[in-house]
Parts: sequence; C-alpha cells; structure tokens
Amino acid sequence: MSAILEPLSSVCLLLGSFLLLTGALGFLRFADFYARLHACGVTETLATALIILGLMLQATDSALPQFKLLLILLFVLFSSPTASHALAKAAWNAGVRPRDRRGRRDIALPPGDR
Amino acid sequence: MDVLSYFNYWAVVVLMMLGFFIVIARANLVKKLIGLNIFQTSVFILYISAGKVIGGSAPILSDDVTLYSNPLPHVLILTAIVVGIATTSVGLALVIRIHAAYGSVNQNDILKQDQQC
Amino acid sequence: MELLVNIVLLILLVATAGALVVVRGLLASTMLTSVYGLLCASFFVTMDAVDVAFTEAAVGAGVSPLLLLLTVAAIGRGEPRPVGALPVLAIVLVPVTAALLIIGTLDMPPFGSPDAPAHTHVAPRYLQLSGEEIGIPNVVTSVLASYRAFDTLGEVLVIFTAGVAVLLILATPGQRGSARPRYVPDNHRDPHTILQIVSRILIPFILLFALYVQFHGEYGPGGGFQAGVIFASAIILYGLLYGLPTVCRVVRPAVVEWLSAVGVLIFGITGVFAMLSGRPFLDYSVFADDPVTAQHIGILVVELGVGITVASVITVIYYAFANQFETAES
Amino acid sequence: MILALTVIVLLLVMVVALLRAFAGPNVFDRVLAANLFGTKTVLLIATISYLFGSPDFLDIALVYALINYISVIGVLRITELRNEQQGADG
Repeated sequence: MSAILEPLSSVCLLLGSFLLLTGALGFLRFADFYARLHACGVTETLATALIILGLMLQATDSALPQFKLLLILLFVLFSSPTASHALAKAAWNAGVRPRDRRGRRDIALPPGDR
Repeated sequence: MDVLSYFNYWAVVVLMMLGFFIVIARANLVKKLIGLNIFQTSVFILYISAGKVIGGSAPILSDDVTLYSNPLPHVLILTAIVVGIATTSVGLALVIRIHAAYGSVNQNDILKQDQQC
Repeated sequence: MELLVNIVLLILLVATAGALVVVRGLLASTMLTSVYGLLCASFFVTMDAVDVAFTEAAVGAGVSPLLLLLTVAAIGRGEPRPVGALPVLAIVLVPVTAALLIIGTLDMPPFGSPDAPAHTHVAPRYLQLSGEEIGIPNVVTSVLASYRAFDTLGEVLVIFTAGVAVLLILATPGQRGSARPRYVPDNHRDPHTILQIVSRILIPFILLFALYVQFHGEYGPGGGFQAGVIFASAIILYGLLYGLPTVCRVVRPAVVEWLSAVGVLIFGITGVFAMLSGRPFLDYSVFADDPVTAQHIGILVVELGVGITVASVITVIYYAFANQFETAES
Repeated sequence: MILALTVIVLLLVMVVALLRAFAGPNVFDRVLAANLFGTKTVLLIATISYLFGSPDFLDIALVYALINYISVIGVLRITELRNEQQGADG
C-alpha cells in the first residue's frame, strides 16, 4: 500500500512546489497588478490543493490529521478564489487599471469598460 | 563561541532596537504604536526562545515523548499577547481622540498647537 | 532543518521590521504589520509554542491589523509630509542601547540548552506532576487555568479594563456608549454578493471552530484566549460585510458590553466559591470529591469566563472603532 | 526529504511575497502579498507538522487559513468604505 502512496505523495508535493515557484516568479516579475494577481491566484489554489493532498497521502497512525487537512483544503478552496475576486474588484473600483507589457502606462480600454 | 546559539538573542535585540527607533524617531502617533508593537513582540520572541529546548516537543503530554519545551514562558506570553492587543487598542482610541481634538496625529503639529495656546 | 527554518524566519522578521522603519505610508505599514504577525506566529510554531502561535495568529495577524486599519481609516491616511530633520537623538541612542543589550546576551545560556536556569526551576514540576494532579495533557492550559489561575485572573481584568477604557475614550457626548451606529453604509452601489454568500457559508464554521478551540484547549492547543479572539473575528467579518447596523442587530452592543463583565465575574466567582467553603481563593477542589475531576470542572469554568470576556471585549472594541470610522467623515 | 524540499520552496516563496510587500507599488499589491504570505504560512505549518511529526500543529494551520481570509476581506472592505466616503465628500 505505502509503496504506491509514498511516490504519489512525493509527486503531489513536487508538483505543488513547482507551481508555487512559478506563481511566485510571476508575482515578482509581472508588470501590473492584475497580471500578478492572475499569476499567484491561479497557481495558488491548485498548488495548495496538491501540497495538502501530498501531505494527506503521508502515512500517519490515526485519521485525525487527514481530516484536519481536509478541512483546511475545503476552507482554502472556498476562501482563496473569493479573496482573489475581492482583491480584483476592490482594485478595479479604486481605479487601478491594467498596464502595458512594460508596466509604463495604462492600456486603453473601450469606453464602456471604464 | 557558537554564533548560532546566540542568534535568537541578537535577532531579538535588533527587533527591539528597530521598534525603539520607530518609537523615538517617527512623529506619527500610529507609527509609534506600530513601533511599540514591534518592541513588544521582540520581548515575546525572547521569552519563547528561552523556553525552547533543542530536541524537545510542544508541552502537550504524550506517552511517546520524553523531552518537552518549557511551558511557563508560553503561559506568560499567551496572556501577554491578548493583553497587548487590548492595550494597543486603548492607544489607538487615544490617537483617534487626539485626531478629533487637534486635527493631526503628528507629534510635532500637536506640540506646536499646544504652544500656541 | 529546524534550525534553518528558525534562522530564516528570524531574518524575515528583522527584514519586515526594517521595512516598517523605512515605509512612511500608514496603509503600507498596516499590511506589513499583518505580515509581521504571521511571521511571528510561524516562528512560535517552530519554537514548539503551539498555544502562543495560536494566539499570535489570531491577534497579530488578524485583529491587530484590522484595528490599526480602522484607526487609519478614521483619521485619514494622512498627507505625505516632507521628511523631517534627521533624528539625531535616535541614531545615537539606538546603537548604544543595542551594544549594551548585545553585551548582555553574552551572559545568557546558549539557545535551547536543556540545563538553562529557566528549565531547572518550577517548569520540571509542572511537566512531571501536572499529568497526575490536573489530569489533562496540555500543560500550558494546566498552568494557565490552574497553577497560575490568579495570574490569569489579573490578565483577564486588564483586558476588561482596556475594553472599558476604549468605551470611555471613544464615547461621544449625547451618545451612551460609542458603539451605537448612526451611519448607514450605502450597500446598493456595491453589494458584494459573492463575498457575502461565501462568508455566510464560512461564518458558522468559524464559530464552530472557535467553540472547538474553547473546549478542546485541555487536550490540544487552544483555550479561552484563543477561542475568544477567533469568535470575535467571525463577528468582525460579519460586520465588515453587512455593515455595522446589521451586526449590531445580530449581536447587540449592550449585550456584549454586559457579557464582557460577566466573563470576569464567572472567573472571580469561581474563586470566591472556593473561599465560601473555607478553601483558598481559586482552589478548585471544592467542585468534586475526586481532585482530578474537580480540576477539570474548575478549568472548564474558568476558561469559559476567559473566552467570554476576550470575545466580548474585542467585539466591543471593534464596535467602538468601526463607529468612529463610519461616522468620521459624514 | 521531499518534505524538507517543500519547506525550503515555501520559505523561498515567502521571501518573494515579502519582497513584493516591500516594493508595493500600491496598497493592493501589498494586500495580495500579505494574502499570499498567509496561505504559504498555512502550508508551511502543515508541512512542518509532518516534518517534525507533531500533528497538533494542524489546528494552527486551520486558524491561519481562517484569519488570513478574514483579514484580507477586512482590509479590502475598509479601504473600499473609505474610498466611498471620500468620494461622497469630495
């Protein structure tokens, strides 16, 4: 049993770590707020799910840690996209606009979208 | 002398001094409270570091653990944190009142207004 | 590995504090304070101080930045002002103090050594005997609610007093208590439907988790202080999304003010109850014949008092601040 | 081994989030950084609890997840209400 679970857990953890790194890179390097939000908002949910899944597959004596991890996972799945949504909306309402690729000036939007 | 065994203490000193610096060098009262908070947490970190035993585990009794970290600092700091937020909020309330009375939270402005009276 | 995590976290803490020195904007400072709280709490986890980490997570990363933010919002962000004269006094004073303190640390026992003076007195007794005497696994709770319960009563009183002080300071004339809302937020323009619905699903679970923390504090990390803060933060979340008037209808300010006193009274009466039977103050042995059961009951009651006081004081403080903020500009 | 690697990656990501929190440039970037920081802390605590073999830490991770959500929402609402008020006044 553990001969299957252990590699599976490692794969999940590795994949999650990789996603985290890519998200962090985007968060650091991208030009405007929305691109950065996109970079870490998208990777974050999947990476969190993968890492928690990887931890759940680790062998333990009792099932309680797995249950708690499941709760954390459920909560993150609910709250993380909501937080991203709230952030994007608040930033838009506060007048933050997408920028061009170099991050120098705002992208011109059709008049209806302002 | 092993540098690593003093690293925690030095980090505490640096944190404490950064907090101290904010308290005396920044004129904004909210900023001063933030500085005070940093100062306060540096004391928390000192206590908790002192309570750590290398190789020990959290002070929750269990049959298969023999070495625990010291629970006493944990108790002291646990209550201190909640007391800290309560007292900080008193400070913040005072800041709001000062702002209502003087129209500013900058210590220099407030002193200037006091001298004019 | 443990040491590596410890060192990295401390360096990050110092860096955040350094950034707090440099950053001038109050909103930016508040966000950094939140990060600082999270880092602090992670550090406490690596130091095995699970209960402390619990508290610091709820307070340092949750409530404290929110209160700071409410204050900043009530007083306005403040116009950027020209950088003043160099703080000569601070620049001279801080390195001198730092040097003195560092010399002081050289006399400290090496970090983590098991035979440091702090570990040889009192603490071993707690660790060895609390299992038999109190009968609960979490030594921190035993010490907090039984061995040093009188100390804890003092702390709870300080928290209660702070709540009263905030009410006194922020109460405006002609208004009994500042927590009575006057400002009705304009929710039509921006209804926040998604946030409201998701939070409505999550809030009951947060409250449930707070209760779990409250009553599980004897067996794992948790207890009245932590549960109180988590409970209050659920109320704060509700208030932020539905507006102060709504949350005041659900959790009436008068009731909360009253409850903050009730919690202290529960704690105090537990102590007096023992005195009535001719035992010392806060001696739990009067509650049952079996000393371990008596300790259990005593700790449960006392922790309940702590939880009620902490939750209601933080709610009271939130009401007072939120009211200031919502009436500030109108 | 793999857990240790995950912890190192998490610490690295925390450093990146911190850099962004210092750099800004606007308040929303800082909120986002704090949020990212919060979720990474949850994962860090969960991973550490397996690495050090003490499952009690998982309760703390759960608290972090709750508090992180509450503080992000709180920050956004307060900044937003402030803007609304100032818009109404100005």
